[in-house]
Amino acid sequence: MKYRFTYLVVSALLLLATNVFAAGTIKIGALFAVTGPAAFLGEPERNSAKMVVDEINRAGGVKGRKLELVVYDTAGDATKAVQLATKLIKDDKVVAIIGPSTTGETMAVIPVVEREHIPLVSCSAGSKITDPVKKWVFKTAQNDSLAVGRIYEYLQKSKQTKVSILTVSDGFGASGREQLKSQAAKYGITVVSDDTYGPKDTDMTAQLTKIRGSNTQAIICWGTNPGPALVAKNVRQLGIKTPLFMSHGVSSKKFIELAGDAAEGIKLPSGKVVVADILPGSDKQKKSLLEFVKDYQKHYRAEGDHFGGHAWDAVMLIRNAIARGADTAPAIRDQLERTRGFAGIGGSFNYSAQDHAGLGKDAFVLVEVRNRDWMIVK
Amino acid sequence: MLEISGVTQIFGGVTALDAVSFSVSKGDITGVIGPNGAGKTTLFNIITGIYHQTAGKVLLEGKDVTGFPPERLARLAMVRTFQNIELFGGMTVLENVMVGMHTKSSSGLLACALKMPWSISEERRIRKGAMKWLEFSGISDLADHPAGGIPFGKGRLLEIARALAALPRIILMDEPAAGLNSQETLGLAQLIKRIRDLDITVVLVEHDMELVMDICDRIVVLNLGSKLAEGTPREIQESPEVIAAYLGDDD
Amino acid sequence: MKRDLLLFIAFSLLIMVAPQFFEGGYLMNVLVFVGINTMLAIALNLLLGYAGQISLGHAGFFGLGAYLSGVLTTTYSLNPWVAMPVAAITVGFLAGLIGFPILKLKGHYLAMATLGLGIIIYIVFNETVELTGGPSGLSAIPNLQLAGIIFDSDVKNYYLIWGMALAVMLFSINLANSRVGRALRAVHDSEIAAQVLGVNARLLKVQIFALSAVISSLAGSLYAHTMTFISPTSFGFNFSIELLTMVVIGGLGSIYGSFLGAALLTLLPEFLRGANDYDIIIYGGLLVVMVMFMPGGLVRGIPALFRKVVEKVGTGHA
Amino acid sequence: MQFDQILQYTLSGLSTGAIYALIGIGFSIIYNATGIINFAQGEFVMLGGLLTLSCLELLKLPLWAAIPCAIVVSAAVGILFERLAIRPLRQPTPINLVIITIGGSILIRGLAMLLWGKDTHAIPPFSGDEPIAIGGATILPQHLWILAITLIIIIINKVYFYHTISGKAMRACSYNRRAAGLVGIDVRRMVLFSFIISSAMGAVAGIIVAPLTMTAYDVGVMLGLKGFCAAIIGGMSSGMSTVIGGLLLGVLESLGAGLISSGYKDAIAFIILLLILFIRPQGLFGKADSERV
Repeated sequence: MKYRFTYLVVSALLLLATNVFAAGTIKIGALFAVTGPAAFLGEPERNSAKMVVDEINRAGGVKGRKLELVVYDTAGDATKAVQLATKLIKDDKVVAIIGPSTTGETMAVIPVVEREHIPLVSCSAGSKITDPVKKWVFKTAQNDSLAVGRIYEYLQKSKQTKVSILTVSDGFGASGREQLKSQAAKYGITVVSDDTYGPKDTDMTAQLTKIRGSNTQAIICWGTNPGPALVAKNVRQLGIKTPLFMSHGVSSKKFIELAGDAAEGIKLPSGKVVVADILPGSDKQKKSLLEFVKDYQKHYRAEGDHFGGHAWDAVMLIRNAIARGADTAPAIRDQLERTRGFAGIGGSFNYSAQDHAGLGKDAFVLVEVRNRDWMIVK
Repeated sequence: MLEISGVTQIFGGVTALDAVSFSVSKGDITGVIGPNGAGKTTLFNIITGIYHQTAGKVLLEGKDVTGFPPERLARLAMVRTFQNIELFGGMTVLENVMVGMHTKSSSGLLACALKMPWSISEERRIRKGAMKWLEFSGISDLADHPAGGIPFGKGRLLEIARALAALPRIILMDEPAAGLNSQETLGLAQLIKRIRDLDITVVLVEHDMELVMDICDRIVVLNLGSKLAEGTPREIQESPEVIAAYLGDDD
Repeated sequence: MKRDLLLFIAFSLLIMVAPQFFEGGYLMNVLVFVGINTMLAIALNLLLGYAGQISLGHAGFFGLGAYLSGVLTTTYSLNPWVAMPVAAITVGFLAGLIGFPILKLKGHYLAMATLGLGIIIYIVFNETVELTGGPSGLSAIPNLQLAGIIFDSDVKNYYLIWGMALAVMLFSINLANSRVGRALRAVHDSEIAAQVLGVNARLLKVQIFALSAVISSLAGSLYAHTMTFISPTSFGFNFSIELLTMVVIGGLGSIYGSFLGAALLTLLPEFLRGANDYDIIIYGGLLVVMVMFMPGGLVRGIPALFRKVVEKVGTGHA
Repeated sequence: MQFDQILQYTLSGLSTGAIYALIGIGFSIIYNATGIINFAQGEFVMLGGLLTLSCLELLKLPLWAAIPCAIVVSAAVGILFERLAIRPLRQPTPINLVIITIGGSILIRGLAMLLWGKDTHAIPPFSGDEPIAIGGATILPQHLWILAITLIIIIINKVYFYHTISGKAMRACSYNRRAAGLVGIDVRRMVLFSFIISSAMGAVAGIIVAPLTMTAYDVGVMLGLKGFCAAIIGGMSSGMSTVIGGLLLGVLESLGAGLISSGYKDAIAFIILLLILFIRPQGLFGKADSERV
């Protein structure tokens, strides 16, 4: 007990200390699922956010003021996310919040920021976060609908009309499944079979056997590692020749590493970060992308992925808002809404009063795995 | 009062009780004796609804109660005590006896939790009644002690007080003197007689022959699952079969 | 009896004035969750600590309450005050129904069966997408309203939830010290002796199982209306384990222990904020250490420890 | 419905079921020797896979050496677990045992997360990954490995329990611990043995399945629970009934996912668990036993 008391005193002192130093700095909060089932999102996001804030401060801050990033781990839990959002607002007195990592957590946090009038730049993908538009809520992750659109567009072009979908039963998969089903008609596509698998499942041959028995022309799997890698392996095992599509949820080297040879030939919509080096020089994002990849490699000796990119974008968007003269929560919100043509990692952002997602279809490219690397599908 | 007819119990091929029949008359103290493994405790477990016999019937006050669960038998005013006393160790001595009044009270879960007026007055009545039985057994000074920490001999008395609180018409005691010293056994004998004076029928399984011969009105002798003899203490002491099978055995 | 009442009044006063010290701060928000978790821990404790029956599926009942309230008030636009009892009664009824077969099981088997039940409920939340919104969750659940006050801030919710939690506490304290509570504890200590005294152990266990589910469901409803957003992840196996930890750490069979356990486990992450990745280890370690060295929980272990220290100091001086 | 689809469901189910069976037998061995349901059983499955990975990548051992190494280390963790958590327990009531094994499993999982991180890791298959066609269905060489190794383990088990002194002693403990103690069997030693055997078996299950399913610090939870379901169906036997229970569970899951609904696949296992516990708590093939009800 005495121990805890000492701990309390020490942490209270530390808190005081940081407050003293914080004079003149601008505090930004961040909520990421650094542990738990969504750690594959939260970890690169935290890393990227910290990295870019360090870079900004090293370059002298924004308008002479340093940024301070307060990061909390939500473990992917909506309850914790709400508590921590409150903590950021009430105790840390941040002027804006980045994150959370998953759509579920973001939806849970929205009522808090709307009530407390703090701008939130979410790093999660669910379309319903900004549809309908909420005054204080923005997002950097590309909408699922854009990713689905990329795949369907390609299928339409190659005159394929029957698809089977296999989605993971978590927030990411559910949102993808909804979009896959609702957008199909628009592209003249019918969903001939609709299956799910659990995030911890280890064998999807049952679902795939069922799909093999249908007259499908393409299989679309919507999930995040490791499930899709298993699906790829199972598809290979079952000798299924139908083209396999995945979501942007697996557009990282990790997926190729896990699926091995089974990844060859798989196509998926991806943020441009994985193909930054082979983008045409005319691409507006190329500069940001290369810079991000280089920095990430330098800081963490790992490949930066587009999840980290969402956090990078979020910090940069807020930084730019501050650079345009905003240093209070309402001002930052107003300036965010005026963002035009910011070429970030996720795409080119154009926010407006009617659009807090800010990205167009060009945010995604369709890539294919060839020789254990990504190729752009023309 | 209690009638056992043709009770047979077979455990996986082994016959523990073989067509045992006898009856207990109202107001008597009846002893069931027999060497180890005679099936005395099994018989008790059948009578009180803990085991279900393979064959045979149990009649309580003329009513067929074969296969009734223990809680139903308690409502028919039959209670028992156990060989290795089964106290509610996490509760106080008084609370133990208060549980004994379960069948004599009726407040339901909600009434209790919401402290309805009738449940408050009932609670008062339970407490008073329980105290009375503690005094009857001579352990009222321990009322607020945790039951888990009292000496074994007192535990016996507590178990009896708890059973009496249910206001039984018949009480079955499984080796009430086991583990008691001679002083405590004497006290127990007095207590059992006082119980009979309350017009409660007593059936007991016991190894202490002195005690059995002293207090019992009738005795039933079991051996290897069958009834060997039945009669007054004097008759039993003189029965040649019993002497051969049991008393000769220096137990 | 008198002492119990005084203790409760003192505790209630403490709870009611507490907000004066950290008005508006983030701690208020955490304390709201301490209130909800206290209700849940008490619910589980009635079953585990008093009746001696384990459940590893209580997050399921908590979730059922939350989802029933959530769905009834959003899709069917029912008044939250109506939805809450409807949810509680439904959950109680379901628990009663499943209680009969499930409580026939003992010890480890009961643990596994309730665990399975919890997981099945969780899967249903995930899969009935049309009704529950599936893994993406259910949003826009209305706040509770009373006499023109909308319970939408931490301070208001604090009073609302602690009002309920204190009511549940008083209810449980009364119950524990009553005819039914004694019968329960009797079943825990010696089921056979209790039965012989006329306690219908099976029925009693089912009743408590249902009551425990009802309280969990109420906590779930309050959670839904406070958070205004729910998703299945909050009601998974892990949360069932967390509840179990609260009850064990606080002390089995002690209502205030449940409060202590809930408070400690809800506040602990705040102290461990710096040790992000390590908290799972601290968590598991705490469970192991408590069972090994303080099987009676904090509520008994701390006084015992205190006595020991006093004795040591005493003999040291002599 | 085509025949080759059913065949494929069944074959997939059998290989998953073999893993459930191995884990289930691990549960049963400890349960029979000690009366404990070891909730940490699944963690040994995780340890098996991840330790093999470390032996391969860090120690650069060849596969044939990495596997026994991983099994030995897992068994050592099993010993530690028994020594540090189970044996010193002062009040070994069922509830305390449930809680302490749950606590232990969280602890082991947490330590694994620190050691190996949160990523999923792939392990190479034992012998290639060219699909093999059987009728209209296809399986991988690894599936054959799984079935063969499961079979071998079951045979070793049988030999151990029926033809060695310590195996017989362990069986004696499972019938009656007190009596076994009275005839001079060191019961505590047997308890320790049971932990060693079942943790090693869990590790084997984890190792042979990892090339198919990949592995991560948290794979043990679900696999452990499924293994328990298998053991329950088999009536907590440490022999053939649990194997059949596991295979049955695997096939039913696979058929359920293919024919009924893939979303409710996991629910199927637990509904079977509840039904068995409600209707036949002695297991599908067992004789009545008053212990469970």
